[in-house]
Amino acid sequence: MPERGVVGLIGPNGSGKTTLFNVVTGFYTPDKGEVLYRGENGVERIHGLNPNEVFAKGIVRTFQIPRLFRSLTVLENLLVTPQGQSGENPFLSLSKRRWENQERELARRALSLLKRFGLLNYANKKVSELSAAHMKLVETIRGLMTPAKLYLLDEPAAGVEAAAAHELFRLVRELRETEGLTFFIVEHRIEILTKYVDYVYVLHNGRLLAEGKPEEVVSNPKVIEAYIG
Amino acid sequence: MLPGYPYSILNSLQYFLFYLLFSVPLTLSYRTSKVLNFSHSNFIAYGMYTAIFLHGLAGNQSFLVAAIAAFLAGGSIALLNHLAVFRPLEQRRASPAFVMIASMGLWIMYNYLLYMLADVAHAFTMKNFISYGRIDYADIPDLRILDFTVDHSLLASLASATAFGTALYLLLMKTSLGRAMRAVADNPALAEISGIPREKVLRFTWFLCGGAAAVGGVLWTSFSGTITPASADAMILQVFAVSFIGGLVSLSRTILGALAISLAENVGIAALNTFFGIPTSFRPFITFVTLLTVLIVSPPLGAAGGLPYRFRRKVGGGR
Amino acid sequence: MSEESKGKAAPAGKKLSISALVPLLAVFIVGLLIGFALAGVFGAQQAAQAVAPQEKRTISIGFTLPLSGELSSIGKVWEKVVYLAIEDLNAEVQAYGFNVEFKPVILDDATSAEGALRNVQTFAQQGIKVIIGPAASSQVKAVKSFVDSNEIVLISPSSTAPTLAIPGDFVFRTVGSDAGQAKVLAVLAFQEGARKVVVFHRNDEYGNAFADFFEKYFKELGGAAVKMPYQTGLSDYAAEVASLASRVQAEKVDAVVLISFDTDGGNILSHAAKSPVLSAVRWFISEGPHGAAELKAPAVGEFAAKVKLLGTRPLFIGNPLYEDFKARLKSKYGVDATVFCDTLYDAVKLAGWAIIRAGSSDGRAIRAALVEIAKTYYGPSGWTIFDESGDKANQDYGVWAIVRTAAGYDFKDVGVYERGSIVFLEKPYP
Amino acid sequence: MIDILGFLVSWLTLLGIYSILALSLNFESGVSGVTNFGKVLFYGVGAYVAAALSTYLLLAIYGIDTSETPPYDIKGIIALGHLSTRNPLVNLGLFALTLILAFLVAGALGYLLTYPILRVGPAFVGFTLLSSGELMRIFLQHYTPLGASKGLMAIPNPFAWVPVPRLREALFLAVVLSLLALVYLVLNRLVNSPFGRALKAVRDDEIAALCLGKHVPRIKATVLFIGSGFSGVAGALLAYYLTAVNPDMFVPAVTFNVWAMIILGGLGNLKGSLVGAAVFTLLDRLLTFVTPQIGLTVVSPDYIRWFAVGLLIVVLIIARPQGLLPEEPVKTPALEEALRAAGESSG
Repeated sequence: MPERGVVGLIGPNGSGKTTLFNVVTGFYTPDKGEVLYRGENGVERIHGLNPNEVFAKGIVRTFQIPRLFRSLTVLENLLVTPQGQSGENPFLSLSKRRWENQERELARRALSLLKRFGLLNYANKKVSELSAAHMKLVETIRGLMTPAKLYLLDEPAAGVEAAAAHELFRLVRELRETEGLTFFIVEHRIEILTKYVDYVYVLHNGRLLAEGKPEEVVSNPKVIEAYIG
Repeated sequence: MLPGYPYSILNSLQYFLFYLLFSVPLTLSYRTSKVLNFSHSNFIAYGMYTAIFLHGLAGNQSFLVAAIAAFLAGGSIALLNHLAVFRPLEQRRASPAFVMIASMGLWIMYNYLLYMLADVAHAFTMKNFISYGRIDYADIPDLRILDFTVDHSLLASLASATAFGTALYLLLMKTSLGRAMRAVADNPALAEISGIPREKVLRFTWFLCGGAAAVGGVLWTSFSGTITPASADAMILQVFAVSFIGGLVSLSRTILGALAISLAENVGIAALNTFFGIPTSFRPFITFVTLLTVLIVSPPLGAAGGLPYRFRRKVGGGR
Repeated sequence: MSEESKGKAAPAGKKLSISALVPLLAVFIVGLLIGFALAGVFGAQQAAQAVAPQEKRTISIGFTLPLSGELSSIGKVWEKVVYLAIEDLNAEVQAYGFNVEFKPVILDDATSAEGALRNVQTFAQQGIKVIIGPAASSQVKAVKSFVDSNEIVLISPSSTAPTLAIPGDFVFRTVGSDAGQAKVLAVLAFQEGARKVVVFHRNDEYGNAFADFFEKYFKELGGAAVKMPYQTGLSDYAAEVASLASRVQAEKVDAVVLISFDTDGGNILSHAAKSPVLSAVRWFISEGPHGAAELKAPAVGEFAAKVKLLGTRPLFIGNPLYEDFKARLKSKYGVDATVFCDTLYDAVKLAGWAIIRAGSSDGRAIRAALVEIAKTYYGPSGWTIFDESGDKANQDYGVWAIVRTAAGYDFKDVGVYERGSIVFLEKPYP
Repeated sequence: MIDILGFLVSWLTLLGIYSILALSLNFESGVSGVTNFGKVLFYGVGAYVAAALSTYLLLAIYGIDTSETPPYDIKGIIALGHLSTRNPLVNLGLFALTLILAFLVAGALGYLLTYPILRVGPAFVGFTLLSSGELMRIFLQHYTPLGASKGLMAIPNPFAWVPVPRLREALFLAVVLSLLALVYLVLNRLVNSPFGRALKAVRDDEIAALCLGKHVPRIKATVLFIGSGFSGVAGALLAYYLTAVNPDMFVPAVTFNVWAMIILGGLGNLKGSLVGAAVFTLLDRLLTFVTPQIGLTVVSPDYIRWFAVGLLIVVLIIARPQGLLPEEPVKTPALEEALRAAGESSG
């Protein structure tokens, strides 16, 4: 999978898209085969790692149904993610001096991000009050607070009205350019997806059915057959 | 020869049947409603006391009457809990922890309500309802095979458990309602989409579970030497242990659990006592150890699964 | 746990419960404070009357009883006994010309240590100097340091733990310690021809201590005892009884000694009644199950006849005072005298007379008076004289059995312990 | 006349102990989402650590051979009675030592117990801990060196040497309250820090937290260590207050009582726990004053009280799940930053 690429993954229900994500992010250990990832220290096997270890490698995922920390505010949600916060050490957290500056700094970064996506006014709202689209957005932004390089987005456009969905994908492109991130997107709504991705894989019953440039893939008879049949 | 033979064997059979009647409903109610119902012991206790009040106040001698009354009582309590407490919480999408705590509150509430009822009954009749002797029902005979008598309570338990088991099997496997129950249990979201009347299924399940457990309680009154308002609570941890072994989802595993615990509690402790001189007073200890072992060695899966985290050396990665 | 605190429902819920909950709570507390004040007023009256002797003085005695919890079944009966005892006491003191009225202040401690301490402290704060109860030894231990340091006289009618036989404290017990009864039970069993027994006992302080003493004395007599504890507070004891049966077979013993309370004792006997093995050996029982309704069941009655079941209990048999007490309790309050009713009754009487004799509300004075009174007092439980550690020094023991009467099976005192042997007044079983 | 001062002393002491319990439970269950129905386990362990250590050591210090006269034996008890008033320093030293050890032992136990409870789902955590509590109780009933079913008594109160009983009680009360203050400050700091934020994140969605690189097992273990440690301290205080411990004091009902307190006060709000504990203990005390006036004998007041507790829990969960004092957002400098940013954008 190319770096700095936006890659799509499509396939009918139960074709194993989400399962693939779960394997990559360490929920399941693969029965056979292995997951390779090229991070800062070369190619390495990452399957069988625990989710938090996978994350440490620079892979962050989102969920079909956004998994935000519902009782926390948007700002707090963003602040949970950054790594190496000295304030998260139970002993250091006792003395405010040790983490106050870092905290302020992170807060500023989070706020600037929110501002950029026009969510600043929601900063102190509980996420449970947000609209579905906003939740998706927040979950994606939450990832940006981390040093992650590879994004696994699970149906980011599901349940989001078309306009917002396009907005989201435009954002993805933009991030790819500005932040140099890689995206791996599962999406049902092919019609939207294909406009933005450079490359598409098609899964069917757990195996790769087709791959290639979006326009080739959608015209591929096997794929059409898989979707209709 | 097995220690305590034949009583330990008979007792384990008896307990096995009881656990079937107590734990299978618990598992059923959890996997259908996703509510871990602490107040399950109330169904049992109120079953017992329906029988006791019928016997002590109305002079009822018939097991059948007591069982039917208890089934209705237990069932309606369960239904009431669902309508008044669990459904509102679910509609508010309260977290499982909250639902669990609510059921804990119900547990305490019903429990002490029962104590009060017993006190009032005592005040009126001067009979001791706080500790009530075994009830010998007129309509269930002792079965005599050769020189060996099968106790009537065992007989009744066999009949009831078999009836409940077959009925449940037929219900789940053959009827559309049963299929709906399974669907709701396996995948609530999908069931919702595919137009299964979830609320109807839930109500039915609750009523069934409450009723069955209560009938178990009635059987208990014909088996146990003394019944107190605390009788059900004293055994509820064992009942939960059985369901936990079943992972709260699998009915077959629950039945295995019932077998395991009933054997451990009767033959097991008798053996330990006779051969290793371990005090009989360790009986509850054994149950809990069994439970913890099962939870650690083979953590139950499904709805109640734990973190996707593996306590072991990392494979690959790092260096 | 978040959507509860927010979400659509919340504002409504907030208004609703703010307006409902907080005032409700407030009202409740206010109400309690009023009651609190009432108690204060009542206390004040008491103090005022204390200084003006010509009018009738009201003196409160505190009772912390197990009206709920493990011992609730006997606690209910005890409550009646208290009323009876207070009536008698008042009649008596007024007959002697004292213009005094005793008033019982009864609190429930739910058979819990913390509850007992809470009640005792409450009494202390109302200026009550003599407290009767609590029932269980574990509770007495929890309140001991408080009553000792605040010089409050505590009389427990039923705590028999030997670990509380401490000289010079403020804790008195109107019942003999387990040691005495264990000895009588051992003598009974041996005299009845038992040589090797299984002691099947509660695994709590009462059961363990009793079992140890029994073993000691039974060995001295030349017998052998196998101890077998069982867990208390279980829903049923069928499994325990099964293990007991197998143990009886394995050890080839000729008797079972059961040391239990009422509920568990009744349960165990009703299961044992079904077991041929256990019906083939003799049974000897402590005072715990005496009076339990479960033992009057036909099944148990037949079993008792089969195994010639005999029990011991603290009792001065053939004591007219006891018979009279029993009869009046039945006629006045419709309850049968269960275990420790007589000791409770005497505790009340002793307390009342000690207060009168001390003539002041000083703990030490009352304690001294109590010891003196007890030397000469004779009640349903016999002679109440205390030994140096404040326990009943002279405890008589009777032997009880379950016999068939016109109205079904019932308890009967059939023998008495005298100078190292059991004397039977009648043969309970053919 | 009613002895108001005595009432306050006895009430506040118990309130202090229960408040520590409620705070730690709220920290575990309200803030971090570990539904701990086994609170009494750590409470009891703390109590027994304090009881056993103080009695054995006191005897040993004065050269009494504990194998000859163990503290659970009548001779040992009488000896303890005499020794406990001899040397103030010894009493205080033992007190401090046992408090620390109670914290460590109970904490370590909590740390270990995270292993099973992480492997099972949320539905099981509560009952696993509950069963563990019962295990401890049955074990204690059989373990002779800890007095078995006799329990331990004559535990040397740190101020046993003070002649005036009222002063003695007051001093002990002061110790309890200062410990309560300490516990409150520590927990408050923990909750209002990035650590507290992480805890709440784990509570809300442990899977997501794990995927965002939070080491959930370690966090939960830490939480249980701290929470259990503090409940151990509470247990130790109880042991010194009653000067006697017994296995049957540590039944699940104790846990439910504390649960009721934190639910009334508000899950996730530490101040709420204090309020909850205050309300419950106060009502309990006042009821004992009022009951005799009512002269209620048909139904035991204790039953009514517990029934009310259950009802209160249910009603609160349905009508006002956030309790009297709702949960507050994590207070860190981030809040100020947010406000400033908002100000800039609007201005």
